[in-house]
Amino acid sequence: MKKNIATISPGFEDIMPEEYQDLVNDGPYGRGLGIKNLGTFKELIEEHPLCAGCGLALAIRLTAASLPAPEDTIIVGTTGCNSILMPQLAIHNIHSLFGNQSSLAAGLKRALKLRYPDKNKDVVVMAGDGGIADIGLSPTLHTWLRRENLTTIMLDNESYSNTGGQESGMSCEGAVLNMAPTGKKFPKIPMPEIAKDSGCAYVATVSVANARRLGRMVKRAILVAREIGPTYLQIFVPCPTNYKFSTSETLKRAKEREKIMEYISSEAEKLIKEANI
Amino acid sequence: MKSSIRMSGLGGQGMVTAANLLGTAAVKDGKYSIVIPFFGAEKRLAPTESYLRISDEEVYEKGEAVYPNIIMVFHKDVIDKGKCYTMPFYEGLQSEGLLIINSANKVLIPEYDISKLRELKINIIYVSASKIAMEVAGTELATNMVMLGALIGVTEIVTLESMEKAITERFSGKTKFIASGTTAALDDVLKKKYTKAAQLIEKNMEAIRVAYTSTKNA
Amino acid sequence: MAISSYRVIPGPESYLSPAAASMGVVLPEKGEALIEGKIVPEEEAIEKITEKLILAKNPFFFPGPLILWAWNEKAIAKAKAVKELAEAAGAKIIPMPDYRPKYPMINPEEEINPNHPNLTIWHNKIDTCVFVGVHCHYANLALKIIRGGTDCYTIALCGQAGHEDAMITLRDIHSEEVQKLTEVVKRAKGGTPQ
Amino acid sequence: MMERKVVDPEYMFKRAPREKKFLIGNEAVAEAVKRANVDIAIAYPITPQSEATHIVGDIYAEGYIKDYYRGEDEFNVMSAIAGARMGGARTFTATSGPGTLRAFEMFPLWAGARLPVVCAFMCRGVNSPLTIQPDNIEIGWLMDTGMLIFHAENPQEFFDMTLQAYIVAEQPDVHIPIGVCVDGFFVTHTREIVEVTPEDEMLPPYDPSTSPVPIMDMEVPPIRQMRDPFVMKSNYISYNTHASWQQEVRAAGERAKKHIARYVGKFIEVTNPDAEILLIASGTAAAQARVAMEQAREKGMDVGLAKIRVIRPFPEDEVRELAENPRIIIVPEHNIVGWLAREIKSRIDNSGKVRGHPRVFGGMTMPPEFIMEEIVNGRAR
Amino acid sequence: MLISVKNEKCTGCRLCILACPEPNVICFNPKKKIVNIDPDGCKVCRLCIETCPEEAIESTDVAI
Repeated sequence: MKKNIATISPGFEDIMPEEYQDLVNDGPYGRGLGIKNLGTFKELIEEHPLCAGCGLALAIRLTAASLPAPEDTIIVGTTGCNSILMPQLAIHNIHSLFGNQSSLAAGLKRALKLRYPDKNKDVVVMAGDGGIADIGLSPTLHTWLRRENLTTIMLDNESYSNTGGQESGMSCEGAVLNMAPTGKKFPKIPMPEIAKDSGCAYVATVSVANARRLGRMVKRAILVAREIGPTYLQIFVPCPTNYKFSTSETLKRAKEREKIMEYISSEAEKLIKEANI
Repeated sequence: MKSSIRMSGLGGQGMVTAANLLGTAAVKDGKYSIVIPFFGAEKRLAPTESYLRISDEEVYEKGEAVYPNIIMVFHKDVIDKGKCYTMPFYEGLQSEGLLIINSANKVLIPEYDISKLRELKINIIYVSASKIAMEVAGTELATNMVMLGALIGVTEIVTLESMEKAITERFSGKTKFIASGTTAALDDVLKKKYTKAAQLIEKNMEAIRVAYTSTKNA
Repeated sequence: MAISSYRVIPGPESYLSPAAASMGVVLPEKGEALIEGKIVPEEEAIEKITEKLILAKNPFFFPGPLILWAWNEKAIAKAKAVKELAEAAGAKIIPMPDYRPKYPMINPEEEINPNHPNLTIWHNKIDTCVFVGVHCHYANLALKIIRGGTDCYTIALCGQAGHEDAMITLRDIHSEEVQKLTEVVKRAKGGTPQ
Repeated sequence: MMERKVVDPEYMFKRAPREKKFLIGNEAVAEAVKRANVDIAIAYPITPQSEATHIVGDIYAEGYIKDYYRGEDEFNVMSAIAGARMGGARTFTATSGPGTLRAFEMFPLWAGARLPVVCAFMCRGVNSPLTIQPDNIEIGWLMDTGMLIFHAENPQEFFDMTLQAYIVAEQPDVHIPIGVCVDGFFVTHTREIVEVTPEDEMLPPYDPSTSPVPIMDMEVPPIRQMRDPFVMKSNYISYNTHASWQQEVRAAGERAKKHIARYVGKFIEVTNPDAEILLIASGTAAAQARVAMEQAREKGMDVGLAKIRVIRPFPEDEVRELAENPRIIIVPEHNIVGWLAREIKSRIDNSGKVRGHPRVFGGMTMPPEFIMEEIVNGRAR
Repeated sequence: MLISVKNEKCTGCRLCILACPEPNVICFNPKKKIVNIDPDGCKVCRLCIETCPEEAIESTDVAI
């Protein structure tokens, strides 16, 4: 289904810049595309200012390509490297403040539910590890505890990259980073376990090096959030800039430390089977 | 005629309800009224006050009745333990004002304070409100009704008819009444005691009438 | 309300020009319009717009997302009407497809962005422009930046309450009103010897 | 739930029949919410706001509001309210003192994001040592967030202004938040006569299509749309955009003046404008000042009163005009900083005549007698 | 520095597309069954080079 807002008004097709014509004629709206189709359609992201070899940029690119209904998805982000890329995303997306992405998304989702009771409007929270596990931990947890129909996707680069490479709650114990000059003193926050205990119907972890599995997990997480309740997906996205490794090593490092985990509640299991994803 | 009333007592004694009932009755009489409770952390038996202004003309003044012309003391602790927002408890009372105290003991007030009250020509009325409440309504929770009855008996500040209407409205369970969480809990205690709202209303009115008659004739 | 002596005229006005609303310029009521900050009857503003468009050396229309995208029938109808008006006025069209701060830069030859509209004005040497179909907030940003940094004459055809920061603004403009304006422009053009 | 009909706002505010009720301020604001055709209400409990949001919950349970929940804290409540507004719903929320401060980062965001949020502020003290009592110091901070501020004197104004706030805030040329402020307890818990409009009449629903910024529902173009892009660090003229954006928020406040005049009425209510001594006050300080003025006039003193109902946009022209005649201007306030006196002094030429006293705070009442002292002292000067 | 595809070595497996952090830079040509790299959007991170199992992508110095 082609959305009207992704259709150029008659008579103005030619005056629109090329990228918009491509987006309309060759974009993924209403086409049910996925990771397997990447490279064959006009992607939802335009050129962005993130670093070369950025794992996070790749994760957003893969996620955007995996959305089951990009024409009816709204992404809520927060301060961080992700918010530098977001303006170039051809999906409604929101940046409000640092750490309030989940509560804002909850209000938004409820508004959309009551304004469009017969339509799926997928609200996806996509934020960094600092945004979700540190400054925004409380609203993240509370949307799970309240069983809000939201998908939370953490882009975990184990640091505050946008502000200059500070230690975050998701950094590994011992990691030497800004603000942890003698090494981080406590282990990585066990977000997947917390998510499971807090009521998420679907919890998964993956790395950016595992594109096809990542794509499937995004689809599952969104579908379960739509029908059942909160879902959580944690994507490991190494940061060459702040962890000071060569840009060509991002995926190698991702693969080395990748932990694949998938928790699916029995209700979600049924749904995923029926949808065959 | 403008009255500024301060009711002092302990949380749970019904100062807030009493003030609301009196204000409601005044409005039913066609007067103007403003009612404000002053509760801190609003726990039972902590000092609680409510303030009430009644006038034939529109009332604007808000907040604590700093200079009242009527003070009603619901509990002796207000006087001898300082469980009161003002110290001494009659601070600000206007000369020739009225003081109604729930106590059978007439020597409750220290001599120094009595002389001050005498200077101000204060009319002091003692009512055994809690005792009467037990006798008439079977519960100390009706103390506030007795105190109201005593006040109306002395001042005729509202009519008994309007008071009865106010009480019916308040306890009939038909309209939701908002004062505080604690008040709502005490409402439930009362409702358990009386199987029917009508019975509760009648007992309350009876408590008022007894006190009204005794102060009216005093 | 005090009548403002502030005039909304082509700039470049200053390093950081004020919002006209903060200088006392008030939006017109229904049936009224604004010319350079003064409230006038709508007809007068239509006449002035016609004059400006005809006398312009290099007029441009900047249609915004509310009409560039076919999100409802009204938008499609208004888009059609705007295109006819631009053609009647002999104006070129540069679209404002969205409002993002585009990375790394826009192509000023083929688009305009509310965050730095002056680039497009300068690049194309535009002396008169018409904003239409832009969300009011973004139109106001752009109009103020244009007044601050360029000498372009700005006209806003607003579907809502109008724009103080434009030199001429009409309010409540939908497809029918645009069509009427087109008729006026056509008539005036016909009467002007080329 | 009873059948209800949508009515014209001006009819509701000016001509609808009114029923007299004896209500506390918190009940009055809930009565307003019931008539405001609210979609979603979200709040976090805090004294003295709680009773209002309890009743709003009851209204939700009865079906008059479509969604309602207790949020996790005020910052996240205000964030959720922003989300709901971005999604095109009409919202209600309320908070008090410390809750206001905890939520504070959201208020400039509401304004900057052009969200027509209506929030009731039941003002209370915020300092240490703790107090839950009335004190409106928070208005002094809210004044510079870009949101509009109404200051209601009593439960009646709280009822009226809350309803009116929706209509003013949602005007397409305004579309910024409005805080309806009252002094905690002095209004929230004070029972007075309140004249309410019929229960079966409600305001027209919010129309998201008139928003000056796109609604985030993927039904409104442009499809590539970010709310609200902080302007990229190194994008040439981006600072100018940011500056222009802030000016636009303030411009929206200026545009609100006409709508406030139409729907809310006078910015300032003046009695005896030509008096030698003019009291200028807002909120309950105005109520106390009115009593003081009457007492003073009974004693033959030439005293007037100007009650400021709208703090933002500040009625500067009117205040400048009012300030010309009186020899002395007395500004009684329910806070220690004297934000209203500060505001008045900064707007007029002859600020030396402004006396920023008396100030009462920390929960204390301002007896009219206290203002009277200031009047007597002022005359002696 | 420029990244380019050796057409003869490319098998069209598309793994490089899944490794590139930049959108719309490596595209698949369905007719020729090979990929193309748009040099304009390329930040030369070399992730595609690392990923390619056929060593079909190389970097070349270009004179500026």
